[in-house]
Amino acid sequence: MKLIYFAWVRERIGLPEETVDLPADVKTVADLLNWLKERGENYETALERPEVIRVAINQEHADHAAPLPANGEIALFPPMTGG
Amino acid sequence: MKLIYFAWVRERIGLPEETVDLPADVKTVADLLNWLKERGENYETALERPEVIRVAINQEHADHAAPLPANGEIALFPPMTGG
Amino acid sequence: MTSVCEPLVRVQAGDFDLATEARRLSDGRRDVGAIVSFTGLCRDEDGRLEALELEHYPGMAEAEIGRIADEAAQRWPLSGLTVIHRFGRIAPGENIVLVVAASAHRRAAFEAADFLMDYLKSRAPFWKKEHAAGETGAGWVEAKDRDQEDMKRWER
Amino acid sequence: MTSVCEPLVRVQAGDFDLATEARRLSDGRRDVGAIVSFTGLCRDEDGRLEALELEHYPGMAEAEIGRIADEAAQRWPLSGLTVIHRFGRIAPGENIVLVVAASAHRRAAFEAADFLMDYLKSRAPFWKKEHAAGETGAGWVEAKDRDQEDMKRWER
Repeated sequence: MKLIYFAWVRERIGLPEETVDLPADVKTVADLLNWLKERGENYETALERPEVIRVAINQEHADHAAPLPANGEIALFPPMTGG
Repeated sequence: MKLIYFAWVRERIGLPEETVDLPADVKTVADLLNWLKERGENYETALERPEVIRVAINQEHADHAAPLPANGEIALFPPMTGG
Repeated sequence: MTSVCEPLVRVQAGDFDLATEARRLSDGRRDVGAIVSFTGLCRDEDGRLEALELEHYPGMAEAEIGRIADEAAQRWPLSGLTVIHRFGRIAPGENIVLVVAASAHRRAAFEAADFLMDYLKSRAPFWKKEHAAGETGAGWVEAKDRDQEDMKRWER
Repeated sequence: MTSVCEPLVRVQAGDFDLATEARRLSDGRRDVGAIVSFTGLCRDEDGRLEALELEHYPGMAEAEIGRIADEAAQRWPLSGLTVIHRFGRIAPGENIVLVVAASAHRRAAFEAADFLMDYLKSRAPFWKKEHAAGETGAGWVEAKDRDQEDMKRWER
Protein backbone atom coordinates (compact mmCIF):
# COMPACT_ATOMS: atom_id res chain seq x y z
CA MET A 1 0.00 0.00 0.00
CA LYS A 2 1.28 3.48 -0.86
CA LEU A 3 1.12 5.94 2.03
CA ILE A 4 1.47 9.70 1.49
CA TYR A 5 1.93 12.29 4.23
CA PHE A 6 1.36 16.04 4.19
CA ALA A 7 2.17 19.12 6.28
CA TRP A 8 3.16 18.38 9.90
CA VAL A 9 2.31 14.69 9.53
CA ARG A 10 4.96 14.56 6.80
CA GLU A 11 7.43 16.59 8.84
CA ARG A 12 6.99 14.51 11.99
CA ILE A 13 7.19 11.15 10.24
CA GLY A 14 10.12 12.49 8.23
CA LEU A 15 8.98 11.04 4.91
CA PRO A 16 6.75 12.39 2.13
CA GLU A 17 5.61 8.88 1.20
CA GLU A 18 6.41 5.21 1.53
CA THR A 19 5.15 1.82 0.43
CA VAL A 20 4.27 -0.69 3.15
CA ASP A 21 3.06 -4.27 3.36
CA LEU A 22 0.12 -4.36 5.72
CA PRO A 23 -0.68 -7.39 7.91
CA ALA A 24 -3.99 -9.06 7.11
CA ASP A 25 -5.61 -7.82 10.34
CA VAL A 26 -5.17 -4.14 9.36
CA LYS A 27 -8.56 -3.69 7.75
CA THR A 28 -9.65 -0.10 8.40
CA VAL A 29 -8.13 3.37 8.52
CA ALA A 30 -8.21 3.20 12.34
CA ASP A 31 -6.30 -0.11 12.22
CA LEU A 32 -3.74 1.50 9.92
CA LEU A 33 -3.18 4.43 12.28
CA ASN A 34 -2.68 2.05 15.23
CA TRP A 35 -0.32 -0.11 13.25
CA LEU A 36 1.73 2.87 12.08
CA LYS A 37 2.11 4.20 15.65
CA GLU A 38 4.03 1.04 16.53
CA ARG A 39 6.62 1.71 13.83
CA GLY A 40 8.70 4.21 15.77
CA GLU A 41 8.82 7.40 17.78
CA ASN A 42 8.41 9.58 14.68
CA TYR A 43 5.11 7.84 13.82
CA GLU A 44 4.05 7.91 17.47
CA THR A 45 4.61 11.70 17.56
CA ALA A 46 2.89 12.34 14.23
CA LEU A 47 -0.16 10.27 15.14
CA GLU A 48 -0.38 10.88 18.90
CA ARG A 49 -3.81 12.49 18.48
CA PRO A 50 -5.37 10.22 15.87
CA GLU A 51 -8.69 12.09 16.11
CA VAL A 52 -7.19 15.11 14.31
CA ILE A 53 -5.66 13.06 11.49
CA ARG A 54 -7.57 13.37 8.21
CA VAL A 55 -7.44 10.60 5.68
CA ALA A 56 -7.94 10.27 1.94
CA ILE A 57 -8.26 6.94 0.17
CA ASN A 58 -7.37 7.18 -3.49
CA GLN A 59 -7.71 10.98 -3.30
CA GLU A 60 -11.14 11.06 -1.67
CA HIS A 61 -11.85 11.98 1.94
CA ALA A 62 -12.57 8.96 4.14
CA ASP A 63 -13.30 8.53 7.83
CA HIS A 64 -11.41 6.38 10.29
CA ALA A 65 -13.98 3.59 10.10
CA ALA A 66 -13.53 3.25 6.33
CA PRO A 67 -12.20 -0.11 5.10
CA LEU A 68 -8.83 -0.01 3.38
CA PRO A 69 -8.83 -0.76 -0.34
CA ALA A 70 -7.00 -3.77 -1.76
CA ASN A 71 -4.48 -1.38 -3.22
CA GLY A 72 -4.07 2.27 -4.03
CA GLU A 73 -2.89 5.29 -2.07
CA ILE A 74 -3.76 6.32 1.46
CA ALA A 75 -2.93 9.91 2.45
CA LEU A 76 -2.66 11.12 6.06
CA PHE A 77 -2.66 14.80 6.87
CA PRO A 78 -3.76 17.46 9.38
CA PRO A 79 -7.05 19.39 9.03
CA MET A 80 -6.88 21.47 5.87
CA THR A 81 -6.19 25.20 5.95
CA GLY A 82 -6.48 26.30 2.33
CA GLY A 83 -8.76 28.92 0.86
CA MET B 1 -42.33 73.88 -3.40
CA LYS B 2 -40.30 72.15 -6.10
CA LEU B 3 -41.74 68.82 -7.24
CA ILE B 4 -39.69 66.31 -9.26
CA TYR B 5 -41.05 63.22 -10.99
CA PHE B 6 -39.30 60.09 -12.21
CA ALA B 7 -39.97 57.09 -14.44
CA TRP B 8 -43.65 56.41 -15.16
CA VAL B 9 -44.78 59.06 -12.69
CA ARG B 10 -42.90 61.59 -14.83
CA GLU B 11 -44.25 60.13 -18.08
CA ARG B 12 -47.88 60.08 -16.90
CA ILE B 13 -47.80 63.58 -15.42
CA GLY B 14 -45.95 64.75 -18.53
CA LEU B 15 -43.45 66.91 -16.70
CA PRO B 16 -40.03 66.20 -15.19
CA GLU B 17 -40.51 68.86 -12.52
CA GLU B 18 -42.54 71.89 -11.57
CA THR B 19 -42.83 74.48 -8.81
CA VAL B 20 -46.14 74.77 -7.01
CA ASP B 21 -47.68 76.94 -4.30
CA LEU B 22 -49.28 74.64 -1.79
CA PRO B 23 -52.39 75.62 0.21
CA ALA B 24 -51.84 75.88 3.96
CA ASP B 25 -53.85 72.72 4.66
CA VAL B 26 -51.49 70.51 2.61
CA LYS B 27 -49.28 69.44 5.48
CA THR B 28 -48.09 65.89 4.77
CA VAL B 29 -46.96 63.79 1.83
CA ALA B 30 -50.39 62.11 1.77
CA ASP B 31 -52.06 65.56 1.62
CA LEU B 32 -49.78 66.50 -1.27
CA LEU B 33 -50.71 63.36 -3.25
CA ASN B 34 -54.43 64.04 -2.74
CA TRP B 35 -54.03 67.66 -3.72
CA LEU B 36 -52.06 66.77 -6.88
CA LYS B 37 -54.71 64.25 -8.00
CA GLU B 38 -57.19 67.13 -8.27
CA ARG B 39 -54.98 68.97 -10.75
CA GLY B 40 -55.98 67.04 -13.87
CA GLU B 41 -56.37 63.69 -15.52
CA ASN B 42 -52.61 63.23 -16.01
CA TYR B 43 -52.04 63.57 -12.24
CA GLU B 44 -55.05 61.38 -11.53
CA THR B 45 -53.57 58.64 -13.77
CA ALA B 46 -50.05 58.97 -12.37
CA LEU B 47 -51.24 58.83 -8.75
CA GLU B 48 -54.25 56.50 -9.02
CA ARG B 49 -52.55 53.97 -6.73
CA PRO B 50 -50.96 56.30 -4.17
CA GLU B 51 -49.78 53.30 -2.09
CA VAL B 52 -47.16 52.45 -4.71
CA ILE B 53 -45.81 56.00 -4.99
CA ARG B 54 -42.46 56.45 -3.28
CA VAL B 55 -41.44 59.85 -1.98
CA ALA B 56 -38.19 61.63 -1.20
CA ILE B 57 -38.02 64.88 0.72
CA ASN B 58 -34.82 66.77 0.00
CA GLN B 59 -33.28 63.61 -1.45
CA GLU B 60 -34.08 61.32 1.47
CA HIS B 61 -36.74 58.62 1.48
CA ALA B 62 -39.89 59.63 3.39
CA ASP B 63 -43.20 57.90 4.06
CA HIS B 64 -46.64 59.24 3.26
CA ALA B 65 -47.23 60.40 6.82
CA ALA B 66 -44.13 62.61 6.76
CA PRO B 67 -44.74 66.35 7.20
CA LEU B 68 -43.76 68.53 4.25
CA PRO B 69 -40.78 70.83 4.79
CA ALA B 70 -41.17 74.63 4.65
CA ASN B 71 -39.29 74.53 1.38
CA GLY B 72 -37.08 72.24 -0.63
CA GLU B 73 -37.71 69.51 -3.17
CA ILE B 74 -40.21 66.69 -3.06
CA ALA B 75 -39.68 63.81 -5.49
CA LEU B 76 -42.38 61.32 -6.48
CA PHE B 77 -41.50 58.06 -8.22
CA PRO B 78 -42.38 54.39 -8.59
CA PRO B 79 -40.66 51.65 -6.55
CA MET B 80 -37.00 51.59 -7.50
CA THR B 81 -35.55 48.97 -9.83
CA GLY B 82 -31.84 49.70 -9.89
CA GLY B 83 -28.99 47.39 -9.00
CA MET C 1 -9.85 47.11 12.37
CA THR C 2 -10.74 50.06 14.56
CA SER C 3 -11.37 52.79 11.98
CA VAL C 4 -14.32 52.79 9.62
CA CYS C 5 -13.45 52.89 5.92
CA GLU C 6 -14.57 55.74 3.67
CA PRO C 7 -16.61 54.19 0.85
CA LEU C 8 -16.05 55.31 -2.73
CA VAL C 9 -19.37 55.93 -4.53
CA ARG C 10 -19.76 56.82 -8.19
CA VAL C 11 -22.87 57.29 -10.35
CA GLN C 12 -21.85 57.55 -13.97
CA ALA C 13 -22.94 56.98 -17.57
CA GLY C 14 -19.65 55.35 -18.59
CA ASP C 15 -18.46 51.84 -17.98
CA PHE C 16 -16.24 50.74 -15.09
CA ASP C 17 -13.35 48.32 -14.87
CA LEU C 18 -13.49 45.54 -12.30
CA ALA C 19 -9.73 44.98 -12.22
CA THR C 20 -8.98 48.66 -11.62
CA GLU C 21 -11.52 48.87 -8.82
CA ALA C 22 -10.37 45.65 -7.13
CA ARG C 23 -6.74 46.77 -7.33
CA ARG C 24 -7.62 50.10 -5.75
CA LEU C 25 -8.67 48.23 -2.59
CA SER C 26 -5.60 45.99 -2.37
CA ASP C 27 -2.60 47.69 -3.98
CA GLY C 28 0.16 48.46 -1.53
CA ARG C 29 -1.74 46.87 1.36
CA ARG C 30 -0.81 43.80 3.35
CA ASP C 31 -3.83 43.65 5.65
CA VAL C 32 -6.52 42.69 3.10
CA GLY C 33 -7.42 39.00 3.20
CA ALA C 34 -10.60 38.98 1.12
CA ILE C 35 -12.07 40.96 -1.75
CA VAL C 36 -15.60 40.21 -2.91
CA SER C 37 -16.93 41.82 -6.05
CA PHE C 38 -20.42 41.84 -7.46
CA THR C 39 -20.96 42.87 -11.08
CA GLY C 40 -24.51 43.31 -12.32
CA LEU C 41 -24.94 43.03 -16.09
CA CYS C 42 -27.74 43.68 -18.55
CA ARG C 43 -29.37 40.44 -19.77
CA ASP C 44 -31.22 40.17 -23.06
CA GLU C 45 -34.06 38.15 -21.47
CA ASP C 46 -33.88 35.37 -24.05
CA GLY C 47 -33.57 37.83 -26.92
CA ARG C 48 -36.60 39.87 -25.88
CA LEU C 49 -34.54 42.87 -24.80
CA GLU C 50 -32.68 45.26 -27.06
CA ALA C 51 -31.47 47.63 -24.33
CA LEU C 52 -32.16 48.93 -20.86
CA GLU C 53 -32.55 52.60 -20.13
CA LEU C 54 -31.64 53.48 -16.58
CA GLU C 55 -33.19 56.65 -15.25
CA HIS C 56 -31.85 58.03 -11.97
CA TYR C 57 -32.35 60.86 -9.53
CA PRO C 58 -29.12 62.86 -9.78
CA GLY C 59 -27.87 63.93 -6.39
CA MET C 60 -30.09 61.59 -4.43
CA ALA C 61 -28.62 58.54 -6.21
CA GLU C 62 -25.14 59.37 -4.94
CA ALA C 63 -26.44 60.39 -1.51
CA GLU C 64 -28.56 57.28 -0.99
CA ILE C 65 -25.84 54.88 -2.16
CA GLY C 66 -23.47 56.76 0.15
CA ARG C 67 -25.83 56.22 3.10
CA ILE C 68 -26.14 52.49 2.35
CA ALA C 69 -22.36 52.16 1.92
CA ASP C 70 -21.72 54.01 5.18
CA GLU C 71 -24.08 51.65 6.97
CA ALA C 72 -22.19 48.65 5.55
CA ALA C 73 -18.90 50.16 6.67
CA GLN C 74 -20.34 50.53 10.18
CA ARG C 75 -21.72 46.99 10.31
CA TRP C 76 -18.71 45.09 8.95
CA PRO C 77 -14.97 45.59 9.53
CA LEU C 78 -14.12 46.61 5.96
CA SER C 79 -10.78 47.96 4.77
CA GLY C 80 -12.37 49.31 1.58
CA LEU C 81 -15.73 49.56 -0.19
CA THR C 82 -16.53 50.78 -3.70
CA VAL C 83 -19.94 51.12 -5.33
CA ILE C 84 -20.42 52.24 -8.94
CA HIS C 85 -23.85 52.46 -10.58
CA ARG C 86 -24.32 53.39 -14.23
CA PHE C 87 -27.25 55.25 -15.77
CA GLY C 88 -28.45 55.82 -19.34
CA ARG C 89 -28.78 53.31 -22.14
CA ILE C 90 -27.17 49.94 -21.50
CA ALA C 91 -27.08 47.04 -23.98
CA PRO C 92 -27.25 43.33 -23.10
CA GLY C 93 -23.87 42.06 -21.94
CA GLU C 94 -22.87 45.49 -20.62
CA ASN C 95 -22.18 46.32 -16.97
CA ILE C 96 -24.79 48.05 -14.80
CA VAL C 97 -23.48 48.03 -11.25
CA LEU C 98 -20.34 47.13 -9.33
CA VAL C 99 -19.79 46.55 -5.63
CA VAL C 100 -16.33 45.70 -4.30
CA ALA C 101 -15.81 45.02 -0.58
CA ALA C 102 -12.42 44.33 1.01
CA SER C 103 -11.74 43.08 4.51
CA ALA C 104 -9.27 41.07 6.55
CA HIS C 105 -11.88 38.29 6.70
CA ARG C 106 -14.03 36.62 4.08
CA ARG C 107 -17.40 36.65 5.85
CA ALA C 108 -17.31 40.43 6.30
CA ALA C 109 -16.50 40.99 2.62
CA PHE C 110 -19.22 38.57 1.43
CA GLU C 111 -21.90 39.92 3.73
CA ALA C 112 -21.16 43.57 3.04
CA ALA C 113 -21.33 43.07 -0.75
CA ASP C 114 -24.52 41.02 -0.46
CA PHE C 115 -26.12 43.64 1.84
CA LEU C 116 -25.13 46.46 -0.52
CA MET C 117 -26.78 44.79 -3.51
CA ASP C 118 -30.00 44.03 -1.62
CA TYR C 119 -30.28 47.63 -0.46
CA LEU C 120 -29.30 49.15 -3.81
CA LYS C 121 -32.04 47.16 -5.53
CA SER C 122 -34.78 48.55 -3.34
CA ARG C 123 -33.48 51.89 -2.04
CA ALA C 124 -31.24 53.51 -4.67
CA PRO C 125 -33.28 55.85 -6.91
CA PHE C 126 -32.84 54.15 -10.28
CA TRP C 127 -35.55 52.91 -12.62
CA LYS C 128 -35.10 50.49 -15.48
CA LYS C 129 -37.02 50.81 -18.72
CA GLU C 130 -36.81 47.87 -21.11
CA HIS C 131 -36.56 48.57 -24.80
CA ALA C 132 -37.85 45.45 -26.48
CA ALA C 133 -36.26 43.98 -29.56
CA GLY C 134 -38.37 44.53 -32.68
CA GLU C 135 -41.41 46.78 -32.70
CA THR C 136 -42.91 45.94 -29.36
CA GLY C 137 -42.04 49.18 -27.58
CA ALA C 138 -40.75 49.93 -24.14
CA GLY C 139 -41.93 49.31 -20.60
CA TRP C 140 -40.83 50.05 -17.05
CA VAL C 141 -39.49 47.11 -15.08
CA GLU C 142 -41.68 46.35 -12.07
CA ALA C 143 -40.19 46.05 -8.61
CA LYS C 144 -40.25 42.49 -7.29
CA ASP C 145 -41.57 41.41 -3.91
CA ARG C 146 -38.52 39.16 -3.73
CA ASP C 147 -36.25 42.22 -3.67
CA GLN C 148 -38.10 43.58 -0.64
CA GLU C 149 -37.73 40.22 1.08
CA ASP C 150 -34.02 40.11 0.27
CA MET C 151 -33.60 43.48 1.95
CA LYS C 152 -35.48 42.35 5.06
CA ARG C 153 -32.84 39.65 5.65
CA TRP C 154 -30.57 42.38 7.00
CA GLU C 155 -32.95 43.97 9.51
CA ARG C 156 -31.88 43.85 13.13
CA MET D 1 -31.11 27.47 -16.92
CA THR D 2 -31.68 23.82 -17.65
CA SER D 3 -28.13 22.65 -18.28
CA VAL D 4 -25.49 22.44 -15.57
CA CYS D 5 -22.34 24.46 -16.21
CA GLU D 6 -18.92 22.81 -16.45
CA PRO D 7 -16.72 24.42 -13.78
CA LEU D 8 -13.16 25.45 -14.61
CA VAL D 9 -10.73 24.36 -11.87
CA ARG D 10 -7.03 25.20 -11.76
CA VAL D 11 -4.37 24.50 -9.12
CA GLN D 12 -1.23 26.41 -9.96
CA ALA D 13 1.91 28.05 -8.56
CA GLY D 14 1.54 31.20 -10.64
CA ASP D 15 -0.75 34.17 -10.09
CA PHE D 16 -4.17 34.63 -11.70
CA ASP D 17 -5.91 37.65 -13.16
CA LEU D 18 -9.36 38.54 -11.84
CA ALA D 19 -10.33 40.57 -14.91
CA THR D 20 -9.41 37.77 -17.33
CA GLU D 21 -11.35 35.20 -15.32
CA ALA D 22 -14.43 37.40 -14.93
CA ARG D 23 -14.42 38.21 -18.64
CA ARG D 24 -14.22 34.52 -19.50
CA LEU D 25 -17.63 34.05 -17.85
CA SER D 26 -19.34 37.01 -19.54
CA ASP D 27 -17.70 37.74 -22.89
CA GLY D 28 -20.02 37.23 -25.82
CA ARG D 29 -22.92 36.26 -23.54
CA ARG D 30 -26.18 38.12 -23.07
CA ASP D 31 -27.74 35.86 -20.41
CA VAL D 32 -25.43 36.63 -17.48
CA GLY D 33 -26.96 39.04 -14.96
CA ALA D 34 -24.57 38.65 -12.05
CA ILE D 35 -20.92 37.81 -11.52
CA VAL D 36 -19.59 37.40 -7.99
CA SER D 37 -15.88 37.04 -7.40
CA PHE D 38 -14.00 36.16 -4.25
CA THR D 39 -10.27 36.82 -4.09
CA GLY D 40 -8.36 35.54 -1.06
CA LEU D 41 -5.07 37.30 -0.38
CA CYS D 42 -2.14 36.72 1.93
CA ARG D 43 -2.16 39.08 4.93
CA ASP D 44 0.97 40.03 6.86
CA GLU D 45 -0.80 39.63 10.22
CA ASP D 46 0.25 43.06 11.49
CA GLY D 47 3.79 42.62 10.19
CA ARG D 48 4.28 39.24 11.89
CA LEU D 49 4.25 37.30 8.62
CA GLU D 50 6.97 37.29 5.98
CA ALA D 51 5.35 34.73 3.67
CA LEU D 52 2.96 31.80 3.51
CA GLU D 53 3.97 28.46 2.10
CA LEU D 54 1.05 26.52 0.72
CA GLU D 55 1.50 22.77 0.54
CA HIS D 56 -1.05 20.80 -1.44
CA TYR D 57 -1.90 17.24 -2.44
CA PRO D 58 -1.37 17.20 -6.21
CA GLY D 59 -4.15 15.36 -7.99
CA MET D 60 -6.50 15.29 -5.03
CA ALA D 61 -6.49 19.12 -4.82
CA GLU D 62 -7.87 19.40 -8.36
CA ALA D 63 -10.24 16.46 -7.85
CA GLU D 64 -11.67 17.70 -4.54
CA ILE D 65 -12.14 21.29 -5.77
CA GLY D 66 -13.80 19.80 -8.86
CA ARG D 67 -16.22 17.81 -6.66
CA ILE D 68 -17.09 20.93 -4.63
CA ALA D 69 -17.53 23.01 -7.79
CA ASP D 70 -19.74 20.35 -9.38
CA GLU D 71 -21.91 20.33 -6.28
CA ALA D 72 -22.28 24.13 -6.48
CA ALA D 73 -23.20 23.85 -10.17
CA GLN D 74 -25.89 21.32 -9.23
CA ARG D 75 -27.29 23.40 -6.37
CA TRP D 76 -27.44 26.80 -8.08
CA PRO D 77 -28.38 27.76 -11.65
CA LEU D 78 -24.95 28.99 -12.70
CA SER D 79 -23.89 29.94 -16.21
CA GLY D 80 -20.21 29.69 -15.28
CA LEU D 81 -17.95 28.86 -12.34
CA THR D 82 -14.18 29.19 -12.03
CA VAL D 83 -11.98 28.21 -9.09
CA ILE D 84 -8.23 28.81 -9.00
CA HIS D 85 -6.07 27.91 -5.99
CA ARG D 86 -2.36 28.68 -5.83
CA PHE D 87 0.32 26.69 -4.02
CA GLY D 88 3.93 27.39 -3.07
CA ARG D 89 5.40 30.49 -1.45
CA ILE D 90 3.08 33.50 -1.34
CA ALA D 91 4.02 36.92 0.05
CA PRO D 92 1.68 39.31 1.88
CA GLY D 93 -0.48 41.22 -0.57
CA GLU D 94 -0.38 38.39 -3.11
CA ASN D 95 -3.36 36.36 -4.30
CA ILE D 96 -4.06 32.88 -2.90
CA VAL D 97 -7.45 31.82 -4.22
CA LEU D 98 -10.10 32.98 -6.69
CA VAL D 99 -13.72 31.94 -7.09
CA VAL D 100 -15.87 33.49 -9.82
CA ALA D 101 -19.53 32.52 -10.15
CA ALA D 102 -21.84 33.76 -12.92
CA SER D 103 -25.61 33.42 -13.10
CA ALA D 104 -28.70 35.10 -14.46
CA HIS D 105 -29.57 36.06 -10.87
CA ARG D 106 -27.59 37.62 -8.08
CA ARG D 107 -28.55 35.35 -5.19
CA ALA D 108 -27.34 32.24 -7.03
CA ALA D 109 -23.98 33.85 -7.82
CA PHE D 110 -23.49 35.10 -4.24
CA GLU D 111 -24.49 31.84 -2.60
CA ALA D 112 -22.42 29.65 -4.92
CA ALA D 113 -19.25 31.72 -4.35
CA ASP D 114 -19.84 31.79 -0.59
CA PHE D 115 -20.46 28.01 -0.50
CA LEU D 116 -17.33 27.35 -2.57
CA MET D 117 -15.12 29.31 -0.19
CA ASP D 118 -16.55 27.65 2.92
CA TYR D 119 -15.97 24.20 1.43
CA LEU D 120 -12.52 25.00 0.02
CA LYS D 121 -11.37 26.14 3.46
CA SER D 122 -12.23 22.86 5.13
CA ARG D 123 -12.17 20.24 2.36
CA ALA D 124 -9.56 21.17 -0.24
CA PRO D 125 -6.21 19.51 0.58
CA PHE D 126 -4.03 22.57 1.15
CA TRP D 127 -2.01 23.43 4.25
CA LYS D 128 -0.63 26.85 5.12
CA LYS D 129 2.72 27.26 6.82
CA GLU D 130 3.55 30.72 8.11
CA HIS D 131 7.07 32.01 7.76
CA ALA D 132 7.44 34.63 10.44
CA ALA D 133 9.26 37.90 9.88
CA GLY D 134 12.65 37.97 11.63
CA GLU D 135 14.12 34.93 13.31
CA THR D 136 11.05 33.39 14.86
CA GLY D 137 10.75 30.45 12.48
CA ALA D 138 7.82 28.83 10.80
CA GLY D 139 4.61 27.18 11.94
CA TRP D 140 1.61 25.42 10.47
CA VAL D 141 -1.65 27.36 10.55
CA GLU D 142 -4.25 25.60 12.68
CA ALA D 143 -7.71 24.89 11.32
CA LYS D 144 -10.39 27.03 12.96
CA ASP D 145 -13.62 25.72 14.47
CA ARG D 146 -15.26 28.72 12.81
CA ASP D 147 -14.41 27.29 9.39
CA GLN D 148 -16.18 24.02 10.24
CA GLU D 149 -19.22 26.01 11.40
CA ASP D 150 -19.21 28.07 8.20
CA MET D 151 -19.32 24.86 6.18
CA LYS D 152 -22.22 23.49 8.23
CA ARG D 153 -24.38 26.43 7.11
CA TRP D 154 -24.78 24.67 3.77
CA GLU D 155 -25.88 21.26 5.00
CA ARG D 156 -29.30 20.16 3.93
